[in-house]
Amino acid sequence: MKRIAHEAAKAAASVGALLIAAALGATVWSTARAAGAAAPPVLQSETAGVTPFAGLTPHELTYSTMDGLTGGGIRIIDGDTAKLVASVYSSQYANFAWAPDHRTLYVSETYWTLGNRGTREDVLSIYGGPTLSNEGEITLPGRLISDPKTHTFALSSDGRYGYDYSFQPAPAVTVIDLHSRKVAASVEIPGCGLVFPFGERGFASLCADGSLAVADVDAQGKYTVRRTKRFFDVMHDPVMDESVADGRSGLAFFVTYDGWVHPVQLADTPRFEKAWSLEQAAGMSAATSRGGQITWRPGGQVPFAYQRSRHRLFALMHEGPPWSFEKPGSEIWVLDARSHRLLHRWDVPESAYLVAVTADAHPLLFALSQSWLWVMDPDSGAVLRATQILTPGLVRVRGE
Amino acid sequence: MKRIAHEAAKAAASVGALLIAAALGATVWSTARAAGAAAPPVLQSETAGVTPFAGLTPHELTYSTMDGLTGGGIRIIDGDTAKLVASVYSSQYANFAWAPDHRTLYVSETYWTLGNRGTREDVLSIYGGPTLSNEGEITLPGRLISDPKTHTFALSSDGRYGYDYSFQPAPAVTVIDLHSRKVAASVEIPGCGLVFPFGERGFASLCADGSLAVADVDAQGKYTVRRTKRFFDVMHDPVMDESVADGRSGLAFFVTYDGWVHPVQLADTPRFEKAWSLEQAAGMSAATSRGGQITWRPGGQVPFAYQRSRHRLFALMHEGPPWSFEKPGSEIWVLDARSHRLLHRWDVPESAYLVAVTADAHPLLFALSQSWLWVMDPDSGAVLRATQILTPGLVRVRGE
Amino acid sequence: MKRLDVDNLGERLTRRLAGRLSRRSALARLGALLVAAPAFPLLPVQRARAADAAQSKPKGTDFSRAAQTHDDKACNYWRYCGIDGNLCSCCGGSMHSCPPGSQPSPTSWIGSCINPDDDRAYLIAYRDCCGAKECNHCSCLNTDHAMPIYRPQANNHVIWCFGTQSFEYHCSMAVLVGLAQ
Amino acid sequence: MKRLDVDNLGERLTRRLAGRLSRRSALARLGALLVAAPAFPLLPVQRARAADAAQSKPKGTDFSRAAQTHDDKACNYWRYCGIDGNLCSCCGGSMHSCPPGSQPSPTSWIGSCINPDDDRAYLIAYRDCCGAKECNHCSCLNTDHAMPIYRPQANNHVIWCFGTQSFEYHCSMAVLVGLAQ
Repeated sequence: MKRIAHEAAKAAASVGALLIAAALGATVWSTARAAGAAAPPVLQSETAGVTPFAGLTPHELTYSTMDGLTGGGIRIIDGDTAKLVASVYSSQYANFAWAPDHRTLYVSETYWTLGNRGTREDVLSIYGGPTLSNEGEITLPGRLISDPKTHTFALSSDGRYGYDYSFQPAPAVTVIDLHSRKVAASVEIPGCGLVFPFGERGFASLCADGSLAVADVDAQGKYTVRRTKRFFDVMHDPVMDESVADGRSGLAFFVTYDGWVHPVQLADTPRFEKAWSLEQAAGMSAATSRGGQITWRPGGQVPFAYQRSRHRLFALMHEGPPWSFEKPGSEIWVLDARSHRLLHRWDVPESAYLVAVTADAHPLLFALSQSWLWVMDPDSGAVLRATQILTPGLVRVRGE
Repeated sequence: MKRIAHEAAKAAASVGALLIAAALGATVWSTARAAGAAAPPVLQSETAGVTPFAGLTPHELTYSTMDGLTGGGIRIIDGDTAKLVASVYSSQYANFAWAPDHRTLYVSETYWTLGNRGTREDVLSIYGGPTLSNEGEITLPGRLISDPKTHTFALSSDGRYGYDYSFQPAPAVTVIDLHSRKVAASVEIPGCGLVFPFGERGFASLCADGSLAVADVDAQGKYTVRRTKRFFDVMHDPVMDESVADGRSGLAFFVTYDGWVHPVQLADTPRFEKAWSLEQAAGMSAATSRGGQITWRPGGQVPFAYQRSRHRLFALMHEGPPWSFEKPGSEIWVLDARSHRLLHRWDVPESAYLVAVTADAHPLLFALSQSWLWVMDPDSGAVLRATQILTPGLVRVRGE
Repeated sequence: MKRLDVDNLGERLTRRLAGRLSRRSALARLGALLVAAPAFPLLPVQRARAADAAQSKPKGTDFSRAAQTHDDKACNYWRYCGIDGNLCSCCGGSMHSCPPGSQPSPTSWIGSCINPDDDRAYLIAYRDCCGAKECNHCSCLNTDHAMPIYRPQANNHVIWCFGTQSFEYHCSMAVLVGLAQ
Repeated sequence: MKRLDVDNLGERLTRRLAGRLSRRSALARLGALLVAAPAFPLLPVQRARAADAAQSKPKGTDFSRAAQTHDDKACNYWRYCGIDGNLCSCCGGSMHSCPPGSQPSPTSWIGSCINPDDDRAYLIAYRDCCGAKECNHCSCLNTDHAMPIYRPQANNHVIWCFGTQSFEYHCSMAVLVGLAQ
């Protein structure tokens, strides 16, 4: 009787679920019948509402689902319980960022009036309020539509401006005034792409010739774009789109396919520091793209995370040949970004495509594979908990 | 060295794929180097185009993907090769039907201008031409949005009219003139739902009191709706939404949760034939919804298929208690719909949620699980071939 | 069988919850104040469905014999006898609270389930939370007394997002309405 | 290294295919007549990308050493050295023909791959078919000489559906453009 077996399995599963629920302090509903007592009281009727959202907590991770089949969507998972906390709708190929209040979520996204056709609408959607509900949209002049890229959308560190990278296919950065909810400027960045905000209103972009474009604005709101020197060799060892930048301090780490870290202090006149090698930091020879060398290399979808307070750079690393910069990491390397030393090499349970670290005093490390989120201790490498996820696109944690 | 092992696995997989490709007559590209001959000629440049679509063939299956995460879409698979032939975009919660020319596909679907919000638009989208491309939309006054249900959309057998069930939440049937591409009428069917076309312009609907609503139209295009007698007990043993109806002959088989088949000849005055039991046809006692009886019962998502030429009814059957009418089938029962006899009981490799049978002289039987399509011989039960699919919603084959 | 007095349902639903309900309920009350209070019953179809649910006394189903009252994140929790979809309890909400980012629909279908702790049958409103993409956690398909779609008042395949800003299905709640008998 | 004369590419692409190509090519030619002929190269960015591809001589990559020339439904088919996405050959199309229900984009990025049969490097246009939902068959991620997105002419993460009715990505073709050297 398959049915009986099935029921038994279900019962066993529910016992397991109960134990987990109890362990995590989840509310357990029970109208336990007192032995030998009077009939239990009739359960009372309930009203339906929405669980309040008090803002992203320091240990919560926000991720967007990968495009294509799942068609977008943004989810918040509590790193302390590995449970889903909230979900926000988005189009596919969306990007998103939290305001400094940790309560307002901006989503850069694109719709067509008839799904895949009709009139195109590029918008910056605003979610917030007590239940993280939609609070309207700001119409954008255009957007890049691509696989997920962290640096296609960012806010100024004070949360006053949004910067959205557009490619139509002419490259530009749309500057959005989030107070007035209006597009403030559309800044052309010919030959460049992506956006890394710095200071109050400035931003930089990476350029196809190996330089940076630096945009600054005058008192009238007019942007001027200048190019820096070339600081990397784009044809032989380009810096990755998914480099890391700390918007607060303006410190960026542009990391190349071969694992060279270019620290750049973003400013009107950027300060380029000497590049150092992830592999040399581990006592190995530097990686090269020549001769098919198999060595440890950075790779994945979001392969780097930076913890400002302790100057630590986390990198997803794999053993592979040149041009393997999208292979997921079998290890997370923990590096001191000041001393250029490798501190730890942590194994991940399953090759990871994305990595993130929280910014608080008791940080959590997140490693994301195609279908699992692993919550880890950044200091011991221990896997604290895990949950199944939809294929992730981008990740954001609360900045402090 | 994991990399090497991975490459070896890939190579082995490609050899397998090659054998399959060759067996199926797929084009094999090769510029085989003649031993000891001159240098091979330089490969010539190519143009890009679209593979023509000459119409749905008798052995092709069209299925929509289940809603929610995959977000809709319609796919055509060739039953003779188990390969994907074509894909058509759709919204989630769409229904679709082929015109009698087997070349024009109508998709009943709903969009919002901003994905999940904005202005709602209910449309009948038209796909056709030499490459199955979009040929425009007819705006509808409303639609039911629900999990997939076969009988929410159908064409008249001559392909002149489309019938779309609407629930807003008042129930109505929208009649669409497909020649003029205009909505011809919106017919209210209070207390009833779904649509089963018959004759030139008539349709029937199932009603919540156990009767049928029959709609007929006068020369001025005005519809009149009448109720028949109650022919089933809706509270204790309702007929399933996913009963089968042959639009050409107007013969419907309304099947109840307990497996009672009510044959009805749809017409202005429907002819109700005596109900027979699937379980009695197999020599068992009739199923009942009382007392928690465990017996063979019909169930699944699209649990029935009818082959008009041989009067055969195919039913997905499982062993289960009352109210298990959505459990998938572990067997396909093949029944003679005239003699009410069970002809065969075929095992399926994996419990099946949907079943379909082609209408040609050498029919194929399709069984669909959550992630597999099994192509079977309806006369021997043999599994001929299989392919992985996205979770299926609805299925349609070519009517003959 | 005594037919339910559906006209009292609205009043019962607007009553304050009893004090013994948990902290989570307090949150839910707060949530209810933040969105429009659930207008229930609003539609004629909802009266019909409550009557349906009370009529079909859910004695002795396969589900009810295996149901438990401890874990609202498992498909066999007693209230879920007729639920089809993702449990909001697994999506950041509860049995009567939508996860942040979604909204409760004022419409729903109504089933009745037996609580094994007191052997009473209760009316349960299966109310969808709408607006966010499908949650995809704790997907359950229980069909006790679920009716076909041509009897929508007791059907769990309709996307019950009428009256909200969005028809995007996220998850399903199982809100306790009252005694069925 | 000789730089490619990109101005001749358009002419080359409009030339008839050599007679020895297969029956499938005949279908593709028909398909090409039915849709607008692929206007190539149209954009300044495309000239730049062809120049890029010719410059980055694809010698001795891990991919090229393991590539084969028999099976265009496998990720290690020689032309796919820089493809990211679903192979149109597995979706009802071919390496240069979109499946029915989708349209070829007139824009693309260009890579160069070595054909192991003649050891020559060819320019390959990775052209997306757009309009239908993602095909989800034969998903490949090969990154030989793929550049970051700030160098879009050689980037496979951009959805290359500019110039078609729809930006919905369905699958990717690997159209042979000509010799890279």
